[in-house]
Amino acid sequence: MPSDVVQDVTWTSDEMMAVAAARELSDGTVCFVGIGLPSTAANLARATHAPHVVLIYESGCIGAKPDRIPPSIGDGVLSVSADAVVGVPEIFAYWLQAGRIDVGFLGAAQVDRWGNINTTVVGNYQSPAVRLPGAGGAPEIAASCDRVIITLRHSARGLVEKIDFITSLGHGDGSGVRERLGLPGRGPQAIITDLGVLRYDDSQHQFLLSEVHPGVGVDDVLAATGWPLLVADSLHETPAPTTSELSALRSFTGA
Amino acid sequence: MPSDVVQDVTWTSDEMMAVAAARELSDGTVCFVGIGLPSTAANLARATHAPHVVLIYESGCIGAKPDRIPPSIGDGVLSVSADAVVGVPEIFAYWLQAGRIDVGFLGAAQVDRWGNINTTVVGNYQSPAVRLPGAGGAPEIAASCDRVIITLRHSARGLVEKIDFITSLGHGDGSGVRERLGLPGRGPQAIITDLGVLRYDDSQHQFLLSEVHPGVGVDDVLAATGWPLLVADSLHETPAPTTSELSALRSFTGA
Amino acid sequence: MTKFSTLSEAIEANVHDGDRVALEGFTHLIPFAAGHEIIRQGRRNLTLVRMTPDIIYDQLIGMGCASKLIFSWAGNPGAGSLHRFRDAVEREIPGPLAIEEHSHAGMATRYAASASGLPFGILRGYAGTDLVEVTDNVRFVSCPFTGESLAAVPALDLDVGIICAQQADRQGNVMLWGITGVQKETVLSAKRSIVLVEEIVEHFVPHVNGVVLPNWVVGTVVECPSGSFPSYAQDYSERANDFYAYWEPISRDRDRFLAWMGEHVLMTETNAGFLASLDSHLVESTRA
Amino acid sequence: MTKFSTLSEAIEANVHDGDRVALEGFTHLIPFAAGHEIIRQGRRNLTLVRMTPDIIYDQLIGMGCASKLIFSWAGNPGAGSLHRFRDAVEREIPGPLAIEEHSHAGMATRYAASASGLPFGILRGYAGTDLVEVTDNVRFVSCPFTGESLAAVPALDLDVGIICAQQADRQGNVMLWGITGVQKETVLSAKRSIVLVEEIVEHFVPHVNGVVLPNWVVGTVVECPSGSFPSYAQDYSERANDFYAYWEPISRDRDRFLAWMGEHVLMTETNAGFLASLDSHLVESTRA
Repeated sequence: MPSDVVQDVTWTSDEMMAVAAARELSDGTVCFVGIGLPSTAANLARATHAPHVVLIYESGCIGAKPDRIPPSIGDGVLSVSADAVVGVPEIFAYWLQAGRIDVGFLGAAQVDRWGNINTTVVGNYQSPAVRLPGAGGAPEIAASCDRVIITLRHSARGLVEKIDFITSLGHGDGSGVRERLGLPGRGPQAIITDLGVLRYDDSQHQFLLSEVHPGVGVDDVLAATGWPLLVADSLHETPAPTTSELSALRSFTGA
Repeated sequence: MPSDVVQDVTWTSDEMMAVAAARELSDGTVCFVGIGLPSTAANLARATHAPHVVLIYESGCIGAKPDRIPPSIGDGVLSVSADAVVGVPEIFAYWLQAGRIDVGFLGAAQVDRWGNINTTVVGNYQSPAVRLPGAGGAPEIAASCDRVIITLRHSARGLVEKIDFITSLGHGDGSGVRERLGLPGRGPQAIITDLGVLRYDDSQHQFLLSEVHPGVGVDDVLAATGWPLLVADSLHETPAPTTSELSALRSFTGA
Repeated sequence: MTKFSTLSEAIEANVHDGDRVALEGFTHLIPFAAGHEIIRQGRRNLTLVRMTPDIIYDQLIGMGCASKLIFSWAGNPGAGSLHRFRDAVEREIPGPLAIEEHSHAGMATRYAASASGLPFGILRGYAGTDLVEVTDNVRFVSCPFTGESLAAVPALDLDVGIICAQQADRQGNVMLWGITGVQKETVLSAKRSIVLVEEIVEHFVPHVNGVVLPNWVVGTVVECPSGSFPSYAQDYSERANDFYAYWEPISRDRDRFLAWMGEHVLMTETNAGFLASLDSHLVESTRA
Repeated sequence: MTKFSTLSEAIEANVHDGDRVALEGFTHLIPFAAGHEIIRQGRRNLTLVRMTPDIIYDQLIGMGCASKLIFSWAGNPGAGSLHRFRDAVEREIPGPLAIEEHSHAGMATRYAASASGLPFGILRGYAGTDLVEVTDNVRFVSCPFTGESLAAVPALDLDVGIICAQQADRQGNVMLWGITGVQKETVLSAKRSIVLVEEIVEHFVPHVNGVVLPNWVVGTVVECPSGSFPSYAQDYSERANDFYAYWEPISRDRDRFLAWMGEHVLMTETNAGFLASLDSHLVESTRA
């Protein structure tokens, strides 16, 4: 896909993560976007290889075309540039729940090998060690988008053996819980971190290490993962960011 | 109420009916309006004694201020003059069902002494003698508006002992069915015809003849009613249309 | 993504015998031209869906296209009965017509449920009416919090949803405004959709009360000026109120109806041809 | 019919100790000034409701106004945690805060149910999540047609709904546009409502994506320019993004928080006073 790879340009691991996330979106993909890395990645895709990617923000903006990365999901640049602005009840009912969205990006404080996500609490729910923001749109994004891409920085505190609270269901315990519950979407398909990319393997029923970013060793990834991470047969190195990807990304972020 | 009554002006019984219906609306009343006589009556009220009556059309027009009687409930003059235009699902859910409407006007092919309405069939449902248009918005207007005013021309075919089909529930058989069903509105309170006005009597649990229009005898009304109509103690003659009522009405209808 | 095509191609490709089809429109933006084309192409056994079936449904029923009607109010607004509909229900002419009827609130709830991808919707409605007795598609559920009984109606999933709108742009996005009824829900409830537009524009000028349907939920767009005649498209045309009165005696007499349909629909090939076949007084002065 | 009043009169008359109150706004049009006035008037034991409680809810919680929070996402968007909220949940400072949490879709469904006068709403949601375990207000119902299990959530009936809007007219009608979130539902779900507007105009110029609330569903209108600062009112102001970052260290330290609230909220009497008390770089360049 990227043709103008130049290895002598330096980039940060966060930039690599954003570029890897952007590459998941093919042109025309309809994408439910949260703020932060997902918004950056989706806008990067739109600025590079996927000019017709459709960005949907939970604030009700459909087909937003921001000329800068919005600092919030309700930024004025989103509503002004959108094809349509609808109320929040409608965006969740007519657009997300009805199964019209191809890709949902979700962040995570904790994620497990089945892509179940915790953004609610660290520790016990009733007396938490750390109270996190909570669910937001994530439970239904995880249920109803055709596929989900999870992004977070790689650490054994984030990619854990067992999450403290299931805010958003991934693949449960890998035994087909999505099918039993009749969830419309296929669930998390990729976990993109600053070290590599994990992909869900339907036969092994868990996420496998599928790509390592340039300069990252497989052992680095395994050490930063809180469960015994399996490595895919197809493991390969992520192509480095291209100059056009980096310049587009940096034009957004002001870096 | 009417002060400038002049008996030497002639008017039709349909005009008397429209005027009587208009007088049911006090200023500021929020009114769900169907096409035909209800629309005429509500606009007449707005043009005379109730300038702030709020007209809501099931097409989604809230606060419509038409300068002529619209020939349909979805006329362009309604949307252009409205305070707000909303979708049809919203007008029924957020506005009617939520109990925000004071008065609903309903027509009827058949009505009984309890104000139950048939607009579906004459005869048997499966093989009808006359197939009528059906329910439209009426069942929920009858359930949810604070009060309902029924308008129809007076005949023993229309005001019947037993209606062939309950399209919209009035007071059932007078035994408190509205309360048992938990309906939010008080149900039909007046039946306005070209001969007089019937009002629902809570102690006698049925409609009583309450007003006769000028020139109409009580016997005329009883003969044109398909059930043994009781006469209210307070029976009186409807004040004749005033010149201002008639001129406003005729300016709408082009008569 | 939106396809652009002619009206005849759009109907040919999307509307099949036996389909469940809605040509929606709440007085405004009623897709008459699409109904005429369905008649020309001789579709049969359609389940027709509409809150307010009016003249175009009278025509479809009278011409034998439909075997079932799902609706809440069937009439010629302001003018009288739909005589072809009545002949079908009262006397099985030209054949039996199964009916499933609801209230407007129930139909709107059904469209909204389908647009939301839910199997059913709830409303406070139907209670104490005989409508409940004549269909299996009104049931009651209890609120799991208060115990209150509420009506439940199934989602109104469509094979084909057909609407009119004022404009499409060259990317196939659609915009409509004015009274928007259940037009959005009709497209979102349908497997396949056809939108007849007054014109195709380079770029939209955003419009008060405008509803935009993005091209990735729109099936086929047909440029078809006055495709809603005798209904109207706000800012493009006025409603041809005379036509509704004119229709009453035609509809009343089946032979006259068949002759009229032959002359004005079957013998014409396009909406422009249909409009040209009418007495000019019916058409003139309806363009805004 | 709408009353017009000052902000302090509106809060005094409408917000009582123990009420269930929503100050809604989805990034856009957040009624900060109303929250400040509630703090000034020392309300206690409020049940605060909001999809996205942010800085103003952090302030209300930190100042001890709330005993319960019903919400779906509590954070300082783009900047970090709500530390006063966290201190209340993690350490009962300044007192215990009961929480009831949902997903956005669930909260939106609850608002829509209440605006619709229904006791509950349904959605395809919550399935397989632990949210179901920690509240009694998510239950499941079976579709009476298909048997599918769907989540049910109760209507979010409010004592008081508070929003910002761009304009009211002299008749007390309200108009807002841009991102409209659940603003309409907040007013329609509430027994009493307060709308803070940027200005009162003679007549509305109808606006693309405009939502109009007629005066007969609006409680009290307060003219309060920049009442949404540091949030924004489209076409009147820009979001003060710096303020959200500026808040993070203030919120983190309870003493610093209390000093800031004293200086900028308790010691000021109006929203204009509040704005004037801030460093000018936080306020300037936010007027559009």
